[in-house]
Amino acid sequence: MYCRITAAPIDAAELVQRVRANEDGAVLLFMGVVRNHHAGRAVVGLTYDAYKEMATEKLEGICEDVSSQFEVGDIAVVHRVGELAIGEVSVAIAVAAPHRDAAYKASRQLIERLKREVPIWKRERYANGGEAWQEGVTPQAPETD
Amino acid sequence: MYCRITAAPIDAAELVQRVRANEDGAVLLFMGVVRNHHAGRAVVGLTYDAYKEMATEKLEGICEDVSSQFEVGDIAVVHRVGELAIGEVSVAIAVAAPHRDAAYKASRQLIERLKREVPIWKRERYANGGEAWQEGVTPQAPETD
Amino acid sequence: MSDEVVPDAVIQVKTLFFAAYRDMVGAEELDIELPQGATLRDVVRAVRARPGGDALPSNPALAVNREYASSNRVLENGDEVAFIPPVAGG
Amino acid sequence: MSDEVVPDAVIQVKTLFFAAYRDMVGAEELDIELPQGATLRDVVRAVRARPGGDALPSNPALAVNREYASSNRVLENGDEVAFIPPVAGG
Repeated sequence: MYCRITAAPIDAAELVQRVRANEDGAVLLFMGVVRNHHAGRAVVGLTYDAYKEMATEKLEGICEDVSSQFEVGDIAVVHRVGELAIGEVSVAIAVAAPHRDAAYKASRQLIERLKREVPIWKRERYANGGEAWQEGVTPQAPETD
Repeated sequence: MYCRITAAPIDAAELVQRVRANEDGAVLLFMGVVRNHHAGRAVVGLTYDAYKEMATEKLEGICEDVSSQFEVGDIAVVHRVGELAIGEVSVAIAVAAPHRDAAYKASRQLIERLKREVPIWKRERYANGGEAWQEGVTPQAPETD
Repeated sequence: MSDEVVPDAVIQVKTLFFAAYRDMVGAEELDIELPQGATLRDVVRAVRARPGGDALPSNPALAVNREYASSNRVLENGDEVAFIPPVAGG
Repeated sequence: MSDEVVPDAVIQVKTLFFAAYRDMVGAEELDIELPQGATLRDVVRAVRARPGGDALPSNPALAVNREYASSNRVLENGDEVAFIPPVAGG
């Protein structure tokens, strides 16, 4: 298991090598990439902020949950912070598994939970010069005790 | 769209670069990898055979179907033939899409249809020295006219 | 020079064998002669009558010119007929 | 030297602000003093009473020592309290 928040460009090939083992018949690599549009506006780049320590711990917890739920081998998740240009990888999730069904299900659940739970934020930089924090998802607090 | 049957090692990073465009926020790379076991037997490698021309055409048809069904950008599918060792990539499917949901659905459908429809075969080489063609799926002929 | 079917006219098709079927037939490809109007079923029968051919299933998956086809498909001279074992890519 | 709660005892917590909340508060972190027994609700009230703090929602998501926590959570001296805007990773 390998979870990181990093300001350095993400080396996806390295993540794939990191997770693959000889028991695994499937490796799935998801990459979130900065795209040139959002909600109908032309975007020239994104700036990511994170609560780095908590985000790393949250990612580790999510990886543990997902590992216990699906028959997967190893998982690696890396999320980038700082200023990213169009086409740069903002997040990469590599999952290795003996069989592909578990790899697909685990990968999907990892990215969905990352987007709902992990304290990371993105600021859009628009072609017209403006900037704005993208609206996000309010993470759920635990039940009141 | 890029569909190939090849005897050369698959360069997955190149496939990712090939499909990604500035409109895409998600890139999904599936890799089938030769694993060291199957149905309880220790495997030391696989030998793939293909009806190369038909397999390429079938892959192109499947990519067109999937493209028309999901909002994806570009798709690349490469399947290896010949002798592969444990850990080598036998098939790589790269899908780029504006949004991740379409990328996951398209990728999954591509590999499922590839396994059911494309004329490719694998021969397992066992640790104890034996070899056998792996049992497969009988492709469906069109309805009798 | 008439349009009538000449009774003893023949066509030739190229048959292809892959994977387990290649091992059974002992050949990658065979040219097979058939009477005009022959179907895929007739090709299978002709191949199965050859040495080793009876190891093939009597109703294998088949492709004509790289498209899956059903066994009542009528063949034309020069068609490429592939015997397709159960597929196992991925 | 008794176990009784000293009425005017105070604790200090470190508050952290990210993304839009950092822009509102104009700070990455602030040390906040609170009476012993104070809850997360009290921290939010204290921060919102500061200049710019009223731009924060009255019931933001919060984490204590890097775990999401509900607003009735009682704080201890030295806790790290993060104000978490709606998340948007990926």
